[in-house]
Amino acid sequence: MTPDLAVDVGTVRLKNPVLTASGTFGYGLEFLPFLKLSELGGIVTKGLSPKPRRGNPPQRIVETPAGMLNAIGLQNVGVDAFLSEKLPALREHDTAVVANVFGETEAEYVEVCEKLDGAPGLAAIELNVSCPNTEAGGMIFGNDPAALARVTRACRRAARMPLWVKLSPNVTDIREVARAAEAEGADALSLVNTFVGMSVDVLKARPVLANVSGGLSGPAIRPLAVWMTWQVRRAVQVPIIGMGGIMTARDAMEFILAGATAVQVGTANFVAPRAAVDVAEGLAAWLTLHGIGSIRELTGTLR
Amino acid sequence: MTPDLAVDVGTVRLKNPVLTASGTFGYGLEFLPFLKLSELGGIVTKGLSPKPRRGNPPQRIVETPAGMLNAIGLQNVGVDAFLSEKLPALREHDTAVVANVFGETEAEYVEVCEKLDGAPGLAAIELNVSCPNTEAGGMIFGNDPAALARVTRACRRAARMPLWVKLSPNVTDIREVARAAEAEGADALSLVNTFVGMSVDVLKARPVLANVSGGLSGPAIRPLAVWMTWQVRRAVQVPIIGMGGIMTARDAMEFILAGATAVQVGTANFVAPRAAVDVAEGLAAWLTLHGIGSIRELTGTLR
Amino acid sequence: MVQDFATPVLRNVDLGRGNWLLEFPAEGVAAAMRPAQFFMIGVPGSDVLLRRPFSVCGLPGTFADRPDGAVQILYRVYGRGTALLASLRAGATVQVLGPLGRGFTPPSRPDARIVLVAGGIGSAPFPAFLAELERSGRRATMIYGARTAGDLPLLDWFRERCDGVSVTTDDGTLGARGVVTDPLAEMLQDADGGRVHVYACGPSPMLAAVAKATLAKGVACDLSLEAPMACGFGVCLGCVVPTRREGGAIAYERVCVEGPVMRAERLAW
Amino acid sequence: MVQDFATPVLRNVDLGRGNWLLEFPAEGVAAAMRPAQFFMIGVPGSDVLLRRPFSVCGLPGTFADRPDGAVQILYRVYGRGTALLASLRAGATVQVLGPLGRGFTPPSRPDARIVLVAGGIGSAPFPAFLAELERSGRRATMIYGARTAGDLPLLDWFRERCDGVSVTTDDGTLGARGVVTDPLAEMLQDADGGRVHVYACGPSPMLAAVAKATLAKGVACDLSLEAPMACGFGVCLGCVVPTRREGGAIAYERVCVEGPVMRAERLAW
Ligand SMILES: Cc1cc2nc3c(=O)[nH]c(=O)nc-3n(C[C@H](O)[C@H](O)[C@H](O)COP(=O)(O)OP(=O)(O)OC[C@H]3O[C@@H](n4cnc5c(N)ncnc54)[C@H](O)[C@@H]3O)c2cc1C
Ligand SMILES: Cc1cc2nc3c(=O)[nH]c(=O)nc-3n(C[C@H](O)[C@H](O)[C@H](O)COP(=O)(O)OP(=O)(O)OC[C@H]3O[C@@H](n4cnc5c(N)ncnc54)[C@H](O)[C@@H]3O)c2cc1C
Ligand SMILES: Cc1cc2nc3c(=O)[nH]c(=O)nc-3n(C[C@H](O)[C@H](O)[C@H](O)COP(=O)(O)O)c2cc1C
Ligand SMILES: Cc1cc2nc3c(=O)[nH]c(=O)nc-3n(C[C@H](O)[C@H](O)[C@H](O)COP(=O)(O)O)c2cc1C
Ligand code: FES
Ligand code: FES
Repeated sequence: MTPDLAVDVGTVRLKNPVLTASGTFGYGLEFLPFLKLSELGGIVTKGLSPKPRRGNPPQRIVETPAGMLNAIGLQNVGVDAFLSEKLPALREHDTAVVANVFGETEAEYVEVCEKLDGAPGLAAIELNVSCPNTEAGGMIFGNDPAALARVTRACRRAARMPLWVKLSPNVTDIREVARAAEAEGADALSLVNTFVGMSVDVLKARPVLANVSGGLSGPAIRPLAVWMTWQVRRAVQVPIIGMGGIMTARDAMEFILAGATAVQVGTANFVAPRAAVDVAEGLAAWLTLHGIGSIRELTGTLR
Repeated sequence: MTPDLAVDVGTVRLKNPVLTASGTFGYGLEFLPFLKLSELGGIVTKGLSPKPRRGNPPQRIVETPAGMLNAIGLQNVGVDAFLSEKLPALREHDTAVVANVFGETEAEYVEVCEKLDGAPGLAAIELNVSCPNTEAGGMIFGNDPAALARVTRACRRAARMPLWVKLSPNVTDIREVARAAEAEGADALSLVNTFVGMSVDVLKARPVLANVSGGLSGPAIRPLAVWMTWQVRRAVQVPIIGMGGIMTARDAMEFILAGATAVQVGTANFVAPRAAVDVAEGLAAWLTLHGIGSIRELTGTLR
Repeated sequence: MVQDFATPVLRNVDLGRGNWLLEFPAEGVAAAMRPAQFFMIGVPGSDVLLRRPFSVCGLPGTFADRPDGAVQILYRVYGRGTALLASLRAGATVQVLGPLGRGFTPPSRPDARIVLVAGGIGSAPFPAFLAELERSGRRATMIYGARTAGDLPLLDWFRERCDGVSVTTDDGTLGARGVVTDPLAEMLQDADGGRVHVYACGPSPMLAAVAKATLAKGVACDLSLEAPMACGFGVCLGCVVPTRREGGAIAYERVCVEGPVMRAERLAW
Repeated sequence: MVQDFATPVLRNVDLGRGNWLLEFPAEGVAAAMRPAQFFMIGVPGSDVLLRRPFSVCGLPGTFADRPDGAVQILYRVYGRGTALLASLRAGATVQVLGPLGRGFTPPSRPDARIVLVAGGIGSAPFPAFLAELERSGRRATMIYGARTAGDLPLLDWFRERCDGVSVTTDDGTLGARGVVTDPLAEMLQDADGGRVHVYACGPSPMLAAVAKATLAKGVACDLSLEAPMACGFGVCLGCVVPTRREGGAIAYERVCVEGPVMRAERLAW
């Protein structure tokens, strides 16, 4: 008996619970030398903005203990090029395509959501709310429950298709922002985005990254992300997509047991291009080994 | 010329900027087989409470990528035994002794501070405010600027000796709590305490730690701690004692350049009992190599 | 006293089924070390941050023909840290802290009947202990259990040196099908309880069962305990076990300092 | 095409002063690989998370007597990742992704005068390139600079294969005291600019100076660039350099995909 890996993130059925995380998988097509996209539950695109963005000046990345900092600055082709160039090619592949969306104002979020809504071959929209709101003094949308509620509400109105909200972990109590997003109609919550950090070039007495700070990802943050998953699980009803430092199926199991319906693999894609497929296959092997029929029997079973 | 490592944390002069972090150095005496306490700028004791505490049931610790989670539960001998048994022995050693203090209520903090205030051989009191306030529904003192202000004010009244406040990093904006502590008379700010995390035993579908969550320390958190040091540096005037994942002199330099007057070495003491001395010696070697007369010339010089 | 030293791996022998014997020079500390004391061992530059605790298995003289000043640990691949150890070849460097903790002490009664109870890799501290007993002309009986026949490292070595080794396996592939407390119960039945001294090492459930069996008969019993450890020298408070204080109050004591060897009656399991 | 494979280290040769030559089998990819293309190389189980980029230095046939299907990288110990590489012995396993990026292409003009400019370890991609040129009967001149005499790995090898190697060192311990752009400027002065084709690899400030010198003379110049990389295959957007678009707008292009070899005039330094 082949184990049943399918999961339902709200109305979005995934053939397995493993997606690739935004910003770590390009637009998906770059991975064709290494894997079939159909081996994945889904892919999440690089964050899309109304217009193409060139991103931050280099140095943009630096390795840290069991992790990395990035300050890519959301370089992307823009929503129009995504719809005209990338999505048609992705449609050829049997996987769920999720568009990650960001803006510097509420209006920008809405603009991108409206353009994406209902696009053939798109399974869901994921809002990246870890962006500074340029209209509100640069405050991060996702770090304030009220601001998060407003942008979620606006996007909910703009898009009828499944809407996932991706939470920032840089908050005192992630349950507050989770509840705010749920109350405004998010169909699922993705967590977590990167933690703000900084690395210093001690020889030059300068920040390593041109942007000074960057987002920490990778195994280093896994214990923090698992804890937030477990906290949010008990605070909301909507499905959770867990992520943060998943390198192996065992790591993914931590999130699934803690309450994540699906997971995303991010930094691991850089370390090993087949990492996400290996995680999915590892979950299948785990089910077989333990004689469990469906991964859904495990979701949230942590005691 | 031997380089000058001395620093002043407010009125507290340290012979070098390296202290050992609370909870990672016992009461200091356990390290005598490995080092002379006089080789250290100072030591910070395990957190002291009004009465001895037996702490949490095991399993209390677990390794995570480039870090560890701990849920010791603040097991300690109590302030009275510290004053009668530990401090007299520590007094024999030429190093700054800092007493780390915690309570479950404001009154407990005050009680411990009053007992410690002016104790001969004690250089400063450090408030650990990462504790749940049992009178306020378990909310963490240090995660709320108003609660932090109240407990700082009360301890400031209770103790005339130097008062350091050790900040929790589990907040949306650490500058807010930093300013609150400064406004209420903290002489210095120590940052950061551990990040809340969790590890799952996937075979048993149980949290690894009996306490479910624990505090993440070690190299994994260094980029986050350096960023917070840099942020707080520009928000307050009082000296900063930086920590989080310092394993080497190079790591310490990140904090010093970002604005820390002194640093604390924590988890590294477990990995190598002489780690803190090695950091201090490494800083001396660094100054010599670069022909810098005093470490104070480097503090906060990050551009 | 306790030292922190870098030392080369002399040999790392695969004993099969995930059991390994690692040998390294430890001149400075070997002479002062007691059986069931332990080392914290780390591999610099690896992705394993904390050192891992391992009982000393062989001290100078324990195993014939081994170089002077070298010691051995017997270990089983369990997780990341032990898998890393198993990947080391001769010449690799390990960072070693030790000797740590309180080891076994031979019974003070000269006529004591010594019974060693080992569960799987829990046999690790017994070679050095047997060698020490032998030197003072004492003998021991052994009960050695495991899940299956392959999980009994050094069995032949023990058979040569003990007054009989009772083997038990969960699956009956060697010795009696069952657990170590079966032969132990038999032994204790006939024996003069006051003369018997049990030394046990193995997984915690086994130790708890051994403790129960010996306490019921008033038999002296020393357990070598396991616990996850961060420091190994008493400062992290991570390795505690619940113990009973006089008056019955529960305390948490450190396996790395107050143990790893503790008297069965002290534990509040 | 690009493959991700685990492979044993065949040799790891210490060339002195922190320069090393690492050899490993790469049967599946060596044939398709171009000089100045690169590998991402990692060491599983180490505390270095991300792989590090290294140009292919030797392809089959580059170095005499090396086994068929083996390739070499020439590297300098710089930080944690390269120190880790240097600690590997023959038999250790490395994880290799490649071939990656766009390599050198010989000049299309058959009468082109080829000038290689290398700064220190930046000489790494030139052996394979020289071997390829040799096979089509072409020769090259080399300018090879470094801080000091010891930092010129494979200098003798280059001397045997080039029409002259001009050496410069910052401290004058070998060749002319100065930097590579000194002899380059001289060469370009007399030369027919349209015939010269410069290939340069080295630290970014050197590449910028070479770009400036060649652009001023209208000389064709290909630079093999460096940048910190996380993925090496175009998805992290971490390795970008500023380039000039038609119309003058600045864009950020990926060194790992659009490079590492880029035409000097494209860069907006
Ligand atoms: C004093 C002492 C002496 C020891 N002597 C030996 C010996 O001689 N030979 C030998 O093979 N082993 C010995 N052990 C056990 C050995 O230390 C562990 O097997 C080892 O630390 C496991 O490390 P790992 O990295 O392989 O597994 P990890 O990846 O650290 O552990 C995997 C899982 O097991 C849990 N875990 C880790 N260690 C323990 C533990 N000790 N008890 C319960 N759960 C744990 C972890 O929380 C984790 O979930 C001894 C332990 C102690 C305390
Ligand atoms: C396409 C390409 C080909 C290369 N080929 C070779 C080669 O053949 N031989 C060789 O020796 N080296 C080569 N390099 C450089 C090599 O990849 C770096 O020296 C190596 O990644 C350093 O890793 P590390 O872990 O030792 O240093 P790290 O510890 O990663 O770096 C130490 C410091 O240097 C910075 N840093 C790291 N890498 C770079 C970089 N590439 N540029 C600028 N700063 C950096 C880091 O931010 C950090 O502050 C190549 C680089 C690229 C991009
Ligand atoms: C280089 C890089 C770029 C990223 N870009 C985005 C992005 O555009 N939008 C977004 O929502 N998250 C982005 N992320 C965050 C990841 O999607 C993910 O939330 C985070 O990296 C944690 O997962 P990981 O530890 O598995 O990498 C990026 C992460 C990295 C490392
Ligand atoms: C086992 C352990 C126990 C700790 N106990 C305390 C404590 O009692 N009081 C306190 O303020 N901080 C305590 N800390 C936090 C450390 O003092 C320090 O803030 C933190 O570990 C980050 O530094 P590091 O990464 O160098 O360990 C403890 C940390 C560890 C690992
Ligand atoms: S292992 Fe740290 S106190 Fe025992
Ligand atoms: S290294 Fe990732 S895009 Fe170039």
